Amino acid sequence: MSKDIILRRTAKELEPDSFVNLGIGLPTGVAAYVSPENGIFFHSENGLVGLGAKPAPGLEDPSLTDAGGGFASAVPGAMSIDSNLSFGLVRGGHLAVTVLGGLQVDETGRLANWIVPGKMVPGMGGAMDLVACANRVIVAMQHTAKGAPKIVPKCTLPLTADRRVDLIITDMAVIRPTDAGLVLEERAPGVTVDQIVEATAATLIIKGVVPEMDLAA
Amino acid sequence: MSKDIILRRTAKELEPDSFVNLGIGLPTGVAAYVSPENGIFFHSENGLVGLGAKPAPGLEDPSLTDAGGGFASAVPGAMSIDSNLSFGLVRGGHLAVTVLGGLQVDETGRLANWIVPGKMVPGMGGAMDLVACANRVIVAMQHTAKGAPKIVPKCTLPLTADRRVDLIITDMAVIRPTDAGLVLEERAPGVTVDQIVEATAATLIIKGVVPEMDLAA
Amino acid sequence: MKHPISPEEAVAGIPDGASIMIGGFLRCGRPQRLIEALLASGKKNLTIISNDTGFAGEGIGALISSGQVARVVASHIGTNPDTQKGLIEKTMQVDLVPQGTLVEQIRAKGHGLGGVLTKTGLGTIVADEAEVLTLNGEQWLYAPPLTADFGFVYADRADMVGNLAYTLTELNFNPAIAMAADTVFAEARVIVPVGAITPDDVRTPGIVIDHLIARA
Amino acid sequence: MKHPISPEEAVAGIPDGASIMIGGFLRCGRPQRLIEALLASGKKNLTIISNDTGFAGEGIGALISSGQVARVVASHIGTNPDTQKGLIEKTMQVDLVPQGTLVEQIRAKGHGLGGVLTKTGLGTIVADEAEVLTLNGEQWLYAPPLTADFGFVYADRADMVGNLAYTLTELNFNPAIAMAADTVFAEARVIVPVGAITPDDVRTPGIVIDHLIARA
Repeated sequence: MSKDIILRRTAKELEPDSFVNLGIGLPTGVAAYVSPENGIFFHSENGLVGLGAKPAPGLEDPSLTDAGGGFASAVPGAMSIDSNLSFGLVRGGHLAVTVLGGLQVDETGRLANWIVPGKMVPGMGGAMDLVACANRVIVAMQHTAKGAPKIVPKCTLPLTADRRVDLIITDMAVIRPTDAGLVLEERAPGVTVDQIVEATAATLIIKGVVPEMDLAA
Repeated sequence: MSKDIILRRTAKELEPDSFVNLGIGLPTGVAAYVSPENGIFFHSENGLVGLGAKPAPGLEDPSLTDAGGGFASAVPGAMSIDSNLSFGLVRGGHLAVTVLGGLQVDETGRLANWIVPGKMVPGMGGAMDLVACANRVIVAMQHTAKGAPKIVPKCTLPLTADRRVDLIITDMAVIRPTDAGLVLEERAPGVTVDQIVEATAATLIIKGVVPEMDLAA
Repeated sequence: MKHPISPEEAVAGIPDGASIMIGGFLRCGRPQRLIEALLASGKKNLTIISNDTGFAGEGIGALISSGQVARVVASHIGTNPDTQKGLIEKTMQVDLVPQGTLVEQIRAKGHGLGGVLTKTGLGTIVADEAEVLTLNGEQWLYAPPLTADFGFVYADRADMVGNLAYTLTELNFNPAIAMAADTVFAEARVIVPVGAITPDDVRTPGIVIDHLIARA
Repeated sequence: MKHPISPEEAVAGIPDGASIMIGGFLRCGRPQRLIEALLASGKKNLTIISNDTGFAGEGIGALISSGQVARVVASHIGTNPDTQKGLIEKTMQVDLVPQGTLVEQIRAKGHGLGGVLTKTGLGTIVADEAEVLTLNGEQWLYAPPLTADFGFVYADRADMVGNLAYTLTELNFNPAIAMAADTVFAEARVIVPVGAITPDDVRTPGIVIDHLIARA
């Protein structure tokens, strides 16, 4: 349910005909909330422009996988790319948006999402290229992890990039990092501003009435 | 006739199954002296691995040209390459030999072949990449230009690369640049050592009897 | 999906003084209709970045002859005496760049890299105007990324998404330019339905193409 | 023309301590028969350069589990707890590199370039161990070319010249590795007659491939 809110709200951020990367894990789910007719091409950093839905049973092809290693499909107009072109598209500013999960985001809008030193060391994969170079970075994540706030005054985990992300979308809120700090822009349905402040370790800027997310398709 | 000597002698330098670039102009003619069975692939820096002979009349295709802009053909096993890969192959040390024309070669084996400042300014095209980076550089040229020596003590024209070429093949001689200087290795049929020395402004190192070129196919 | 436009519409938005990267190698793989429209438009003070400047009075050569070009960045102008004359008589700025460096500078821009580190040109007059960096004890010539306001590319096939497939020696500078220029126009031999170019055959993704040129 | 060899013959010449680049992304486009032969050979103290280390006990993961690998250079080891354990407990050297930088470092070697200049990693711990260069007033992280003694690549089709064609997401690191490693072994789904892969479909020229692996 809470995941559904994140995916639904994030899908509304994606513009028709744009080129979008969805990170492994939760962000991948955003694609299911995007109509195929709106012409968005999804980037799969392992080697495809035009990633489609999971293939139906029996149609899996080991030659066509996504960045998580799962079976994938390609939309009409898709293109096979090698890793050099894949990251050329990312670094060269051709990617409109990347949606990534997060471990921490801080008051300056910096994201940490690739390592917990000594504990969880998966490596950065494509995340550093994506966060440093995509035109727009959206962090889509649960507001807290086991009850602990993930939006903190200052990241204690190693940063993914020295770049302010553009938007944070959680199961509780939409928050926009700005020069002045983190602005609380929207509440999830049924969630109060107090509850959000309670679940957030960082200071939030709250201007007037905070509207509820519009989740209509 | 003198051109035929250069081409025939140069062809003998090319090893079977190797990857070879022939410069525009005289060097291009070397290909006609190489048997298709020996498996050499010719590089055309504009975009082909596996350049073949000039197409027969009626078979010209504007989509397939050589670096001089002329109609070309592709051998079986050829590959279309973009200019990035074309020069990646050159710079990356994948090219066994390049054969290029020369305006001047000097006692240190340096080549000048791309500009006569204020007079002839065609640009370096791919020549600088080829001379700087090919595993082996052969200069194939007439020994003199309008009677004036082209093998000189020191190049007065701007250099193509700061690299000693590996062999100089002319209509009069085969000369090998070495640490000690230019070694006269072979004479063209009917040409005397005195005639070569006369036509060369640079000092030549002559050790014992200088044999005649073997031009048998 | 793209809405194909005419070459005339494409060049209409190009201001005097613009920089334009043009794909092709001499006559091969050159976006000829776009070049002709640019010639007819009379746009002036252009900077042309291209492997070569074609032949006198033809293609890019016609733009040189007509005096529309203030600056050329190319690797080879030997086929065009007008460009050579412009360089010698200083009526035009002509920057000669080694071919492998030039196309890699274009790629660097398109791929978001900070430039090119090459051995090519070291110890020559090319290095006199460049920065030479010593990295891990080795010398490299540094060439910065090359930018352009517009890019003209030619492909064998395009689909309505803007995906491009090339054939034989028509590739040359086209894929690099398609990634690098700010606004890219793609002229193709044919426009085919989406899906008619397989994912493996596409070499330039439609998402980097701004406008497709309609069939003649 | 190549004379195809078996995977066992291919790995026989690899000494203990060798560095090997391996193409593929998790299970996709991975030269599985070469990896299995390397596992069976028992070669030790290997350096493996690859996007990832696969899954525990499978493919590259099996090489990790067997203790044959002394050093890993990869962008993502999240699918293999053994590699993560090796890093945390310092039983293995594991160098984590951003994916785009890693594949570009491999390309730099194969293309004779002096390294990579990227924004990726600036202001992170990746920059602590790298050189940061200021060029024309802008900061770039410098990553040197990556070399390896051997390269294992996978392709969909090979011809007897060694030309390779890839399909879908099997490309990944394979074309870059084919250009970069000193000795390259190519394993393909099928080997087809020369000419059966059109010039436009070849992505890796046979001249950079040292040995083709014979059909199973």
